[in-house]
Amino acid sequence: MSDPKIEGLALKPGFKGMAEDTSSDQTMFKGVHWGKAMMWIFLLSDTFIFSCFLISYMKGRGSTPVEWPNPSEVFALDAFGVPVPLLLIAIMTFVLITSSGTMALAVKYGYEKNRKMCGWLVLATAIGGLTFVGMQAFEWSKLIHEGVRPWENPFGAAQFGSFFFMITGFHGTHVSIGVIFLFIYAYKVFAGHYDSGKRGWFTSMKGDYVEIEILGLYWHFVDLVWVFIFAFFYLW
Amino acid sequence: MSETDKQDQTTTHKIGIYLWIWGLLFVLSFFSYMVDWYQFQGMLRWSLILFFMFLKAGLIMAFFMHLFWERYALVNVLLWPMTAIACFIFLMVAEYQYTLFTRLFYFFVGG
Amino acid sequence: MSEDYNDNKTIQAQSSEAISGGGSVSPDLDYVRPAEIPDQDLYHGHSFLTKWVFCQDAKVIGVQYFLLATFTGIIGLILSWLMRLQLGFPGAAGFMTAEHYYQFVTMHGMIMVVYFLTALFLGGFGNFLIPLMVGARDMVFPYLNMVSFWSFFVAVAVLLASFFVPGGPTGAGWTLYPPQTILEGTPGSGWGILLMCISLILFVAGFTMGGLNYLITVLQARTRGMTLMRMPLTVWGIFTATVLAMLAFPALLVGALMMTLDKVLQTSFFMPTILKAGEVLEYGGGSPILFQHLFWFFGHPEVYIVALPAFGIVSDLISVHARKNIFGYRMMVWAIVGIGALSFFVWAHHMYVSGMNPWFGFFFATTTLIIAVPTAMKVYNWILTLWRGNIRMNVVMLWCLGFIITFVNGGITGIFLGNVSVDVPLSDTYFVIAHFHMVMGIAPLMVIMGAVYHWFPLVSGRFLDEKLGKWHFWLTFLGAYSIYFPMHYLGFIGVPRRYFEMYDSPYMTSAVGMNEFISTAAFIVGAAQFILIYNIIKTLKTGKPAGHNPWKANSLEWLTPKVPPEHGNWGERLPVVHRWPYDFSVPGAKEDFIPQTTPPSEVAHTEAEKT
Amino acid sequence: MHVGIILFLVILGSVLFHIFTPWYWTDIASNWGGMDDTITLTFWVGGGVFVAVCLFMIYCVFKFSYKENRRSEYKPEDKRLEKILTWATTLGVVALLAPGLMIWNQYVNVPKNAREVDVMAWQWGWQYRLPGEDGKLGTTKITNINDENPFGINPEDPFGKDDVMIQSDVLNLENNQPVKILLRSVDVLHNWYVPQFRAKMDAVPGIVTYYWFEPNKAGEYEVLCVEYCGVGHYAMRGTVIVQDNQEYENWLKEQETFSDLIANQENNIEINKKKLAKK
Repeated sequence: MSDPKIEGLALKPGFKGMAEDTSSDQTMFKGVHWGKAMMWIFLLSDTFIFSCFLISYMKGRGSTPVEWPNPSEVFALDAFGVPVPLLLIAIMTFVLITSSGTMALAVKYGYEKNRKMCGWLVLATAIGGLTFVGMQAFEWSKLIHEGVRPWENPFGAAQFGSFFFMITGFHGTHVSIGVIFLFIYAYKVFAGHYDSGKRGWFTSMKGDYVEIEILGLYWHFVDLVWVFIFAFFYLW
Repeated sequence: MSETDKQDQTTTHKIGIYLWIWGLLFVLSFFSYMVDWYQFQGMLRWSLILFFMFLKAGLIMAFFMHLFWERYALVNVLLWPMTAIACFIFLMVAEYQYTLFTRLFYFFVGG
Repeated sequence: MSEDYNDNKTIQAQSSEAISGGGSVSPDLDYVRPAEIPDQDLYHGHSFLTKWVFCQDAKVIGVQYFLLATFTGIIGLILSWLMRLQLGFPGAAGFMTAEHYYQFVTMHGMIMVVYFLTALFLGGFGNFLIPLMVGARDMVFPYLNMVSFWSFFVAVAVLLASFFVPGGPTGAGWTLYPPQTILEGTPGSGWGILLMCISLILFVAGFTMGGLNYLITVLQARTRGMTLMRMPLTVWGIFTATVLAMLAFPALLVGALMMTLDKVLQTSFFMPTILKAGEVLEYGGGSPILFQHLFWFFGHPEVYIVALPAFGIVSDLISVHARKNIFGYRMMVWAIVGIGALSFFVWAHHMYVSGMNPWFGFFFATTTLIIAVPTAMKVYNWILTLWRGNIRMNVVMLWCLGFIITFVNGGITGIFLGNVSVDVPLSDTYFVIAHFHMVMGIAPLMVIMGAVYHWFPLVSGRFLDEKLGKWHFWLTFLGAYSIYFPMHYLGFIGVPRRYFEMYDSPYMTSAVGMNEFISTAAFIVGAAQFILIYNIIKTLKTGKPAGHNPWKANSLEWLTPKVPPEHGNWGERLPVVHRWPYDFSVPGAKEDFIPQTTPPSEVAHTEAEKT
Repeated sequence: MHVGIILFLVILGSVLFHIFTPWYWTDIASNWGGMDDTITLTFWVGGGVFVAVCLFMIYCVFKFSYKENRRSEYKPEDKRLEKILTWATTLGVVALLAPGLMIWNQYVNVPKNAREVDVMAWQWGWQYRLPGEDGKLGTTKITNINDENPFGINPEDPFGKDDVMIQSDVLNLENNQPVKILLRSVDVLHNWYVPQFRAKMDAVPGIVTYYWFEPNKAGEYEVLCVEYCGVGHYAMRGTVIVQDNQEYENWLKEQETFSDLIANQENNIEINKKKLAKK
């Protein structure tokens, strides 16, 4: 968040501040909680995973001489008898962004120690995530029903099915893990673990609302990845 | 100085900014959906897709993930490694074009 | 806790004072900024299980990593013996079929690179040394650290289990190039490759947990006064290597996952249309070269994941035992960081003749040869550290000298292979084998051995036996050098790698004699390693007690209140750092070393200086 | 003391080994002498650095061995020295890189007059296809491969009809005539390599890769597979015979073309039908 205050050190903004932070003792990321720094580095690593997936997808799609199915048609859904392109995907995007927004507010209220608000917003985020996973399951079953398999598909290049199931599956796994943690954290917020500083489950560290921000980072990252999947998989 | 005391010093941001960004994300998503709806093709489609994508990604990272308010030390550590990915993407574009070329030339076109 | 820190002098940011300030003795520099992070709460184990097995103490986890990695390393060693037996004396081992040979080659490579060297340097030395050297009580997430080790344990178990499944372990070569990896005709193309992929994925998951710990400990949990530019180069090496690992292992993970899907679900990520035994397989449209790109996007940083910790550790060993500050510390740090960053832009120099876009050759040859510059600078700085030093000729220094010779040798042959058109005749021959064994096999091994002799007194409180150590060194160094130096010349005649038998090609018959010699040397070198094991066992019982800071080193790990350090490392109060770790032989100081914790005002001066 | 001597002997031994080694590259038989020259250059530069660095280290070992009452020099940095060394190294690297890149530029640009050879690899063997009168190879498809069409030539492709097919692992090449090797694999990775020609490239299933060389010494050479391709890898050999123009032309005339093969097969069928009818 905003610049923390640190005893004995005047924090400067911008690149000058960066040079001083880097050359100072004790910490490089001034005022950043260990867990938050860890989540950021983990997300960086995870970014590389998703980048490798998407790069492989690009290479696979680009180098096949067989025609690639048109996602706009494949993912169309009948609404009142009219096929609407990418309808479900649009709704999924809407849901995920909604949950991202509630998460951002949950973090804000967490820092303000507004236990009730924070808890309800985390819960709302969890429900949003759950809806997303549900719709993804629906989309998968629809495609499987139409004969799309990881090893083949009736619309064109076989790699379409492979990459689709692998990449959305990997993203869906991330969402599912996120949902589980969101429910756990919602419980922990309501139970007041972050107000009382109750020690966590895996760790010997005391509970603190910064954990909501850490969870928030993860959840926004899941949303971020979806932005790229949406652009490259459904719009390309 | 315990963890909790320290957190008291952290300022939070006005709710307005979050709502603004939230709204913007909806609007941008709607626009990128419209790219498909109106079936833009070619370079126009690509530039629009990428433009909306990076704008959305940037907004999420900058405001929802608070990167805009973080100190440069953290921001730079997170963004510089992306050059390796950029290099990977760039080279793989060249690679898939080459692969596609040999496939088309030797297996379909010939001569 | 924080009441220990009662400095309340006026602010004078140590940070703006740039690096080290080594050797300057001005009393107002005694001030160190107060603590900005609270002291760490630690979970202290009570039972045997929580103290020694599921332990959260980084030092114990380091030793666990070390032992398990060494165990897999010994398996790798035995596999190499079997390979050399076949190459030097074909048919001497009756059971050795081509299938077995290729399985041994593959498992030897994979074990040595990933499960031995990476685990040993980062998991072993990283865990033990990072918290001690930066002045932390432990890693920042001790629980995660413990899970990291046990994931590694499961990964190793899965890997070794593949020896016992139908078809045996995979024999696809450690690079696991598809399509042959998962097709009949390659040993272990069923269960073997599947277990290999699963084991790699587990390893990456476990390593990520450990890696996050190392990074955050270095970045966010240093003690007061410990700036990044006051860290020992060991920490710099391990830190940068961990950064590389965090960013490179994802590519391996993705590659392994896609390969698993190709195997299990018949997807065609890497599989084009294939005609096998007259039948067209159910694959089509995939790209084998994509796997090679993913593999080497991981694989090249992996080389530096092994090399950078070795660079760092050897710098410290040379400095301590030459009683001289490391020459050009800042250059050394920037070289480590620069090599690490560049390593992400050179991967396809492993693929010059792979059939990729031929124009990549220009790009990758250039970036590859750029790396030669910072690497050469490091070599110069090591020998310039010896120059006008006061070199203790003990076993540790011997390993360092051995490292320099083997590393320079391997580095030079790297310039052959990195320079695209020179690589064309040499790639896929024994020249490559000789090169990478010299540069990332023997050279890092020399450092590991040096580090074992150097830090054993800290881990156990006793010295290893010097005489046995010298036997160990000379047998290993001379033996290994005589294995790999002549091997380059086999590559020149054109002997290809991964040949089970040479048959009777004219230029290969001349290799027979050399192969016998190399194999004999390999048996001796391998056996020599057991001297170390004997030495350790013997020393644990009867070794000479080392006492406090036996090498008269400066860095924090030797300055713990107890030797060996206990859980929490520092007793009541954390150390406060006043200088870089290389203040050896400072002019005017009484002793020839000034520990990092000695404030400028407390440095003992010689008589002449005082008057 | 003895440490320095032994290490010195190791370096001396390395140099002597290099000078007197009986194991060195085979006599070159192609136009890629530039590769050998670059290797020699790299040996001079790199070997020089290796010897210099090691000898300097050994000198330090002799000169600065531990003495109780001696102090090391205290000199953390020497900007000037570091700068000189950096630039000298950069210069050396550029000197090695430049010829390397120039030769690579020749390697990837095939001369116009190069004759194409389609090298088809499988587990574990080789066969070859040469363009016929039209000088062009027909397109291929793996799924076309069968007993009647061993190379998988597209039957509709007019360029493929007169392709010369050599269903054996022996390939004849004309001396002093550049050839463009087009590599194709039907199953896994392979690599068609003749040590005397220096050049190599992987055969990758799914795409066609290439390289070129100009044989300049008549004789018979062994072909090796140098990309690991399964248990039979080490036994996957072939032969190249480089011969003069006249001999080569004679050999070429004897070879069967794709249309010959089809005609023969139809012939065979006719004969067999007649045989059957007689019975």
